[in-house]
Amino acid sequence: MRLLYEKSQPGRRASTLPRYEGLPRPELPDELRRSSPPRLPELSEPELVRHFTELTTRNFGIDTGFYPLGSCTMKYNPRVNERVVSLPGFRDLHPLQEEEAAQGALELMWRLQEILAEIAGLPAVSLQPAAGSQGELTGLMLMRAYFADRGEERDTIVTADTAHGTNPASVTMAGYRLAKVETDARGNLDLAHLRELVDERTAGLMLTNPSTLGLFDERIEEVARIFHDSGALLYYDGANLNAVCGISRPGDMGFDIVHYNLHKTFSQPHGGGGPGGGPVAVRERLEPFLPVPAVVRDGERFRLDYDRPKTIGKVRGFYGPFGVFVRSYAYIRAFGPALREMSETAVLNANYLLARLRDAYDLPYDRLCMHEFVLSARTLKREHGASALDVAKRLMDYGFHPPTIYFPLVVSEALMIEPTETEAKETLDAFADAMLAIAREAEDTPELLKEAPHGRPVGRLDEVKAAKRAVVRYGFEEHPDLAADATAPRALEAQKGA
Amino acid sequence: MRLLYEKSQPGRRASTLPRYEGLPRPELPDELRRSSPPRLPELSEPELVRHFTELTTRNFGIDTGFYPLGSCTMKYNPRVNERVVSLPGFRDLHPLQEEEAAQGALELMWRLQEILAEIAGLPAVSLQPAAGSQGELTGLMLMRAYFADRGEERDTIVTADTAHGTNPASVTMAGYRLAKVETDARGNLDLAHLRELVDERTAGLMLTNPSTLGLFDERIEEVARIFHDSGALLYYDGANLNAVCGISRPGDMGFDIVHYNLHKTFSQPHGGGGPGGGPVAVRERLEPFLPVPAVVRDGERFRLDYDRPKTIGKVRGFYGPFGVFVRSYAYIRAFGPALREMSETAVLNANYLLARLRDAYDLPYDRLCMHEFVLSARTLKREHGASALDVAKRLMDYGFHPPTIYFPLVVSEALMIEPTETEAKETLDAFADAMLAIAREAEDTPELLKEAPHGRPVGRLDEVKAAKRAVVRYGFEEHPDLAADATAPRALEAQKGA
Amino acid sequence: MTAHFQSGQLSLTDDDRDAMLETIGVASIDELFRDIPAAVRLDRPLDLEPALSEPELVRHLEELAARNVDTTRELSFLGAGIYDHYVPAVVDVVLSRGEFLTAYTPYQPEMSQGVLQAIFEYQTAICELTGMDVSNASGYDGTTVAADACFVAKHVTGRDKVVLTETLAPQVRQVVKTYAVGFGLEVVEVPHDGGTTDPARVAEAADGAAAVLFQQPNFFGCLEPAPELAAAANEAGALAIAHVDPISLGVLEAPGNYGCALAIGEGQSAGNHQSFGGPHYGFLAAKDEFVRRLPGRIIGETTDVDGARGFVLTLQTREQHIRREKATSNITTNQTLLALAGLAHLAWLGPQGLRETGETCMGLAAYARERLADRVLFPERATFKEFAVRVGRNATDVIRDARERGVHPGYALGRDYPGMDDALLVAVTEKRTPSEIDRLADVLAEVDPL
Amino acid sequence: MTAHFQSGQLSLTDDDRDAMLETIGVASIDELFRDIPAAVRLDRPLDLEPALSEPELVRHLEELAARNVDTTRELSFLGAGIYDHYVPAVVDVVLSRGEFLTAYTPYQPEMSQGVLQAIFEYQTAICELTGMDVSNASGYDGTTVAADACFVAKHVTGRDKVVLTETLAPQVRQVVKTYAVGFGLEVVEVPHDGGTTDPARVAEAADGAAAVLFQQPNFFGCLEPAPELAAAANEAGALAIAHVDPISLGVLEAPGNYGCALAIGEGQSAGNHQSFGGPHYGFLAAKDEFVRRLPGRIIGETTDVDGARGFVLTLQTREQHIRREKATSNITTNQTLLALAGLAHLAWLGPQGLRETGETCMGLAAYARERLADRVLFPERATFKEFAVRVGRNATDVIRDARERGVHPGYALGRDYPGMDDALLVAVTEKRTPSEIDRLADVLAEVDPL
Ligand SMILES: Cc1ncc(COP(=O)(O)O)c(C=O)c1O
Ligand SMILES: Cc1ncc(COP(=O)(O)O)c(C=O)c1O
Repeated sequence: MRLLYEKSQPGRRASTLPRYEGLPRPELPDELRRSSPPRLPELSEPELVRHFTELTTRNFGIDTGFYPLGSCTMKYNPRVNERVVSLPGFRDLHPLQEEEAAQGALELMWRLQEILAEIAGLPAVSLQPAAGSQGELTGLMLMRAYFADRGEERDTIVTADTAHGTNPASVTMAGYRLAKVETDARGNLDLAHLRELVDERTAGLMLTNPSTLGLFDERIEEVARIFHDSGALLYYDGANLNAVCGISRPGDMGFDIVHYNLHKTFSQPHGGGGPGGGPVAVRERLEPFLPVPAVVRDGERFRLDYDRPKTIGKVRGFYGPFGVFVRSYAYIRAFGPALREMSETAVLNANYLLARLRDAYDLPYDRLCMHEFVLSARTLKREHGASALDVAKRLMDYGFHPPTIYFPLVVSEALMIEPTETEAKETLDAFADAMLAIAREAEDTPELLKEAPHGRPVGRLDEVKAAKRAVVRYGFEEHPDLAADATAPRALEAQKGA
Repeated sequence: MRLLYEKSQPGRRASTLPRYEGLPRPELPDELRRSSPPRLPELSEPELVRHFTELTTRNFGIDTGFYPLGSCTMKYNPRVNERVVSLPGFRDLHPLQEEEAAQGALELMWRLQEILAEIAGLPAVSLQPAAGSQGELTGLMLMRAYFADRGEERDTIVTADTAHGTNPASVTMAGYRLAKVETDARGNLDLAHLRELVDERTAGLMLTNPSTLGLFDERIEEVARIFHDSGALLYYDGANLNAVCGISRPGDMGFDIVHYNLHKTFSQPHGGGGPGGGPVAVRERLEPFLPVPAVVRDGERFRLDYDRPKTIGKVRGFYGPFGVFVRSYAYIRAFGPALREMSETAVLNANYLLARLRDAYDLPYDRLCMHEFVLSARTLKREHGASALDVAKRLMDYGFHPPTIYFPLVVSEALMIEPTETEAKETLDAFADAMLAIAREAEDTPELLKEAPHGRPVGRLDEVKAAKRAVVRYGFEEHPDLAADATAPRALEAQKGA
Repeated sequence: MTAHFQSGQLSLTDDDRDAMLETIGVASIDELFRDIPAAVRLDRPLDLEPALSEPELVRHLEELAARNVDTTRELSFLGAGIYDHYVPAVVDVVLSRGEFLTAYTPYQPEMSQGVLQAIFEYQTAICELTGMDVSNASGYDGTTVAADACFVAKHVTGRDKVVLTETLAPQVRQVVKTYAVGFGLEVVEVPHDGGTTDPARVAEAADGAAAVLFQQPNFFGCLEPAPELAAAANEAGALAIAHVDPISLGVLEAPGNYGCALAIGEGQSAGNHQSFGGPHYGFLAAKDEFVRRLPGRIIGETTDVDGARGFVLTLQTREQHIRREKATSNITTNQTLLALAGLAHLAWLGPQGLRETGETCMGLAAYARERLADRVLFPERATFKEFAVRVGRNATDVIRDARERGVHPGYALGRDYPGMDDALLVAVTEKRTPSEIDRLADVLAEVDPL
Repeated sequence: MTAHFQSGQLSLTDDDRDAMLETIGVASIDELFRDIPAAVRLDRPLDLEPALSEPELVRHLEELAARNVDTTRELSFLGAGIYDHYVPAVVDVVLSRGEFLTAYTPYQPEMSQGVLQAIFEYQTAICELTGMDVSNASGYDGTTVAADACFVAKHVTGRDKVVLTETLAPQVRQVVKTYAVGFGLEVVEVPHDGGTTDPARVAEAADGAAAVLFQQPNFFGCLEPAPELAAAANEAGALAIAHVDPISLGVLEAPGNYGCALAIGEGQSAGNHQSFGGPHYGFLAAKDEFVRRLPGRIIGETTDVDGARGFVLTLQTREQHIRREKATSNITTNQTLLALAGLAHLAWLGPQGLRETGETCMGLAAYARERLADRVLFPERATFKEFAVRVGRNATDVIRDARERGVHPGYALGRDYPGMDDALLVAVTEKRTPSEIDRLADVLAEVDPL
């Protein structure tokens, strides 16, 4: 399919714009005036609409089919949320509108703060962070400010070897040192190792619970004790909160700071990469450090409170991704206390799939899972040369989006499967049937896997070439011809998903 | 793809609804109470959204690609019109709202009336008819009422042999007799024949001009004279108005009644079959007979006027398809007087395509065309057995929607091609290239045409079986298995399109 | 070259135009119009207001829209044929996808399986709702399907009279009368007795009639003795035709189960916004024996080369494009997209949701009847979601005064029924709440003390 | 079995649940949670308000929305970073199609060519606008990309100080300062002189700095001597980083053409509704040499088995999921959909439309400056679409009084700049009209006579 730029014709345009006669025409100083126009595409509106429509037909979303991308909680995104977020009172509201003329928006944010606090079991919430990873960074900044305020010097954060890549990356960005704790044979944190790692230099732990293995740490109380006893804090990576809403609260598990991924648990559509939302909740003693402004309630009135002298400051513009709040608020209000059933169903669906697949793939940790589980294709790989990557590509031919692969890193040839609560049993069965068929194909006709996918708009793509050539924008007349340098395409057997 | 009903599971549902405690529960008499529930499908909302999304991927619209379905004016439907029609002030307005609380809607309708009158060159407009064919019927009813009022007994309507099927069908529904005038060798009405047909029993003529051959009747003034001289009226089927907006007006051509197809000329999206809009405009002497209500202006105020004692009555509910008016009004306002350029471009595009295709297909009337033109595949058929139907099906493999075929009836193996003004030259060229390639294929590999399409969700479908078996609803447990009775599928070489 | 109009919708550049004219072999665009006689050409620009750019256009339409008081801005009990039911968000999927929105009638089935299958599903849903065997793909609205049904009846029975109950919506009767002239049908109306129709009167009128049309619930909101009306028609050899509200058919009996030959109705309640009266869809369903006389598109199942299921326009020998003057109707463009919105709404509801919606409407309306008990016009009659009340003076004045207090109390029946100037028709959908009904009662008490 | 919650979003029937539990081999759903220690279980229902059905939900959100005064309901000259530009309707196509809306990050390229190609096109558009060689797929917003850029500069230069001009938007500076703590960066601010920044002062401050960040047009709407500021940075060996408004870049020079290493900005002006401040997108583009230090997703072109073109996430060894603690950033979820809305808007405009939009903004703003000539705060400075005016008393009081007359006159600069309590920042987009500007002038004259 051609690029917009390749369809462009000089003199064509889609836009019509108001023009006013007789306006002053201020002169710009030469050196500030645009010297040559940006080569934006020139198409008519019908061509534009067809272009974008066709692009969408080359993309797969939850609305297209089953999307069990582990750790990403690809649940159905209710359509009604798109309707309410488009109300002009939300969509066309300027963030600097006077507070008395934005009471509805402020109330919505305040209510969302209250709801999130209840779900986490922690009293104070900031909605500001833009995504989970920014929530993490915010959480670490809070730790830093907290310890600075107490005059304590702590420089190390412990993360699990199963942690999502954002955890260590956030640690670095926050200026901390990283320590890594291992996972034991049951999939829990290795307590002995943990005790070795934690000392008075330890600022805190970052943990996902249930972990990225889809397993709840059975000794979470003990874990919390180890950190709290040494004066450190616990950070809860909320990416897996979908497993435990209304069942177990991070605050009750002992965590001091939590981030939520509104685009996972609370159904903000991920839009092919974003937007998301990563609010954080904290214990009382951390509240003074939260970003400004907070939304507070004075009687019947809601207002923005900037009066937090110990605040870490701002982590993004204004008050956070407001449109995301509207959707997530609407989502939660559609469940109310029955959020518990949402989580129960997610866990039921995952365990059902696990039960159907456990014999055909390797199961590194043989426990009931929570909302997701991790299989391994290591036997298929060893015996038939079919890797997790090949299984993933072959699933495309069956009409499914592949699960997350090669993550978490502790499992070789990992297939990380998260069905979510919104899928029907028929869909789970069809997926399980496909996975079983693929395991058989790996034995009988492994080339079917290795040459997959067969039915997508493109065949398997060469990621190595992409990185080597680094063609990251259209080059117009000088655009290189990549087809010319022909090699067998190499897709990376590396993390895809999560 | 399975039907909604085949995906249904007892106990599943998508809807959540308000329930109020403590309301009275009125008892229905037994014989009025539903005895067994309708077997509506039972799906969750995620399943519903996937179902409808998947259905759309099995459908082709203007947004998908080129759609040169002759007589249907498949132009780009501006997206902005979908935005404005969704404004609550239009979308959620009750038709019986008091007039003072519906001034915006009434003004819009009044303005549209004025605009349409100017375009037709006729003073009085009724927006009420729901589509072109209802506009025709309304027009014929107007004639009947007009003559009845004058005490004249006229019982015959003349239509052209090129007329759209709705014309004769409307004649019957209006209780008129039909007379058919032939087309001459240049594609104009045969004047000699016409003079024979027209007498004092003739109520009027129904004519499309340019005709369904895409040709403007060069002697339209003489045609009008023949009818007017005998006291009859002329009805203009506005389906082809896209050719002549701002260039030539039906009223100036001598027509007394005109219908517009808002879903053709004025860009109301056709929605896979409808909705449409078929307003009529008339000369002054016919105005008293128009449907009620009319929208009239009193100074700054707009109101509905029911005071038309000679009215034919109502032809549909309320005031017509209001949402269609919003879109068409918006469409016209985006052009203003430049509607003329719209028509000019439509005619340019058609003539360009004609020039590119005239050597490869038969051209029954060798003239410049207006907004569309009719080719014939009769040589392909005779020499290679490839029919217009086969050409149409093969075009699908090239990614185009076929043109209208087997219409108008005066051209055998007709291919009726209407590109519209919104298409780019590249698109026209790609289509012409495909048509030329298909003409060559018909010689070299005719089976490619006869077995087409090859790349659609289904192969060529058996229309004969469909009519014979008449399975027109899902039969649940008793649903027949049509695959069992296997015959070579027969698609009908009959009118498809227009 | 003259400067061309700037439009985002036209795709030709000046270079394109020049190249194309050259290929055609003409020197100018004007030349393309040489077949149009000079005398019928327009020799001036169209007298229309100047073109609006897209932002200006939106602004202009926003200003017009703002001068309407819609049901999101006013508490409204208006019904009388168009209702403020909740339209679920899944409907937006059907309405917004370009592949549906911008498609024409599915003449070429291989290009149009999506719309074709959806209509087949719609036809099934309508058959299930009405208890019929076959449904067309939609008619224009709830009025024109009534005229269509009369045309069917005329041909089936060979008779030339139709009977309408006076409780059939006034505009439905008006449209039937307009069409009847061309059909050569006499129209007879049967008055109501205390809000509903007396079967004996129908029996009398039905003699020699092609059809009897009645509405359930009727225009006053009252439940007709529908089975008896149908029986009266059938006894006279006339077709019984029920005009029904789709949203009522989870709680009210299906016309197919009480002797009707056809069931028709206005589809707006199911899946369509009010939109100042249109576009909506009319539905028309019938018993099997009438299938070849039905007007409009009908989708049928078939198979392709490989035996795979597919859907096509079928029984086309009924239709104008094949049968021309012998067709069962002149309809071609119908209301497909609105009907598919209806399908989406009905599928969202499911049998359970449809019943609950009906029960909630009935319950809320019953509550409103209680709150307005002193005013109820036909207190003997059972009703569904709508009922008539009497006010102490001209209803249009009461409406004016109530609207000043933010409540639109309903429809002034006097607009259609002489002698009912003091009557209001009050509609209560599942979107209304008990406290809104209380507000209606309060406002009515205020502006029209008994 | 206990009765299950009715949700249209959950797809399991009671029978499904039973069958699944049996397959799993447990007796109840509770048993699935046996690994959760009793002490950390919640032994009560969540204390949340009861579930709302879809109609109730819509109603509730409509009520909240109605308590906001948005720019369709009030004539507004608010800007200060978020602007009421026209968002064309084509953007709705990008935003409403489920295949884009409900997709995750395109990890599996064969499933995601649509989004991948679109981002590639977006990256190209951003490069063209800014005069840069490479753009990422978006950052969170216009503030966080500034912090990102500082992180790049720190690593590239090995220096640990960044210079911000005081005319850089206050919240951008705040966010940089928040991040700087973790980055180990010192932040130095350069005050303005009469509305713009003196290059000499920048030269001084830039000594030993990793980067100099300035904004063009700056927060006061004034045009900075951007080439000179960049030169001052470059001379000191610091990276020049311009924070620019995409909608200005049809008329204002591209940062890549006056010596900047990176160009960043808030994308909202191009393609995003105001949405009370988010979600929007931040863009970040750079010269080639910095490509392997950039944060965030980057899409690259490649080929498939058959040599056909395709697009993939590339240069992933920069990223957290591959490099973990050594990554250039922790970002994963970004703002793709908003960026694609930006692409749609920019493609709709084209080079011509972008220039015209810029000219119209400039022309209207110039007209507003004329109308408010007596009040203009930095009359010497050239401006683009925004400018500061002085009022006779506290600006927040003036805003209150003007709003009572239906006009929001702009942003109270005193909220961020001490000593500017009597200053208003007035933004004029192409959606404003000359007569609206007249109205602003009239209302200001009324509530704040000079
Ligand atoms: C376990 C885990 N932690 C953190 C994140 C980061 O969240 P976000 O993508 O919202 O930045 C993700 C997902 O991407 C995740 O799966
Ligand atoms: C020439 C002609 N006349 C009449 C009609 C009927 O118009 P409508 O489909 O709006 O009823 C059509 C199109 O269908 C047509 O092409």
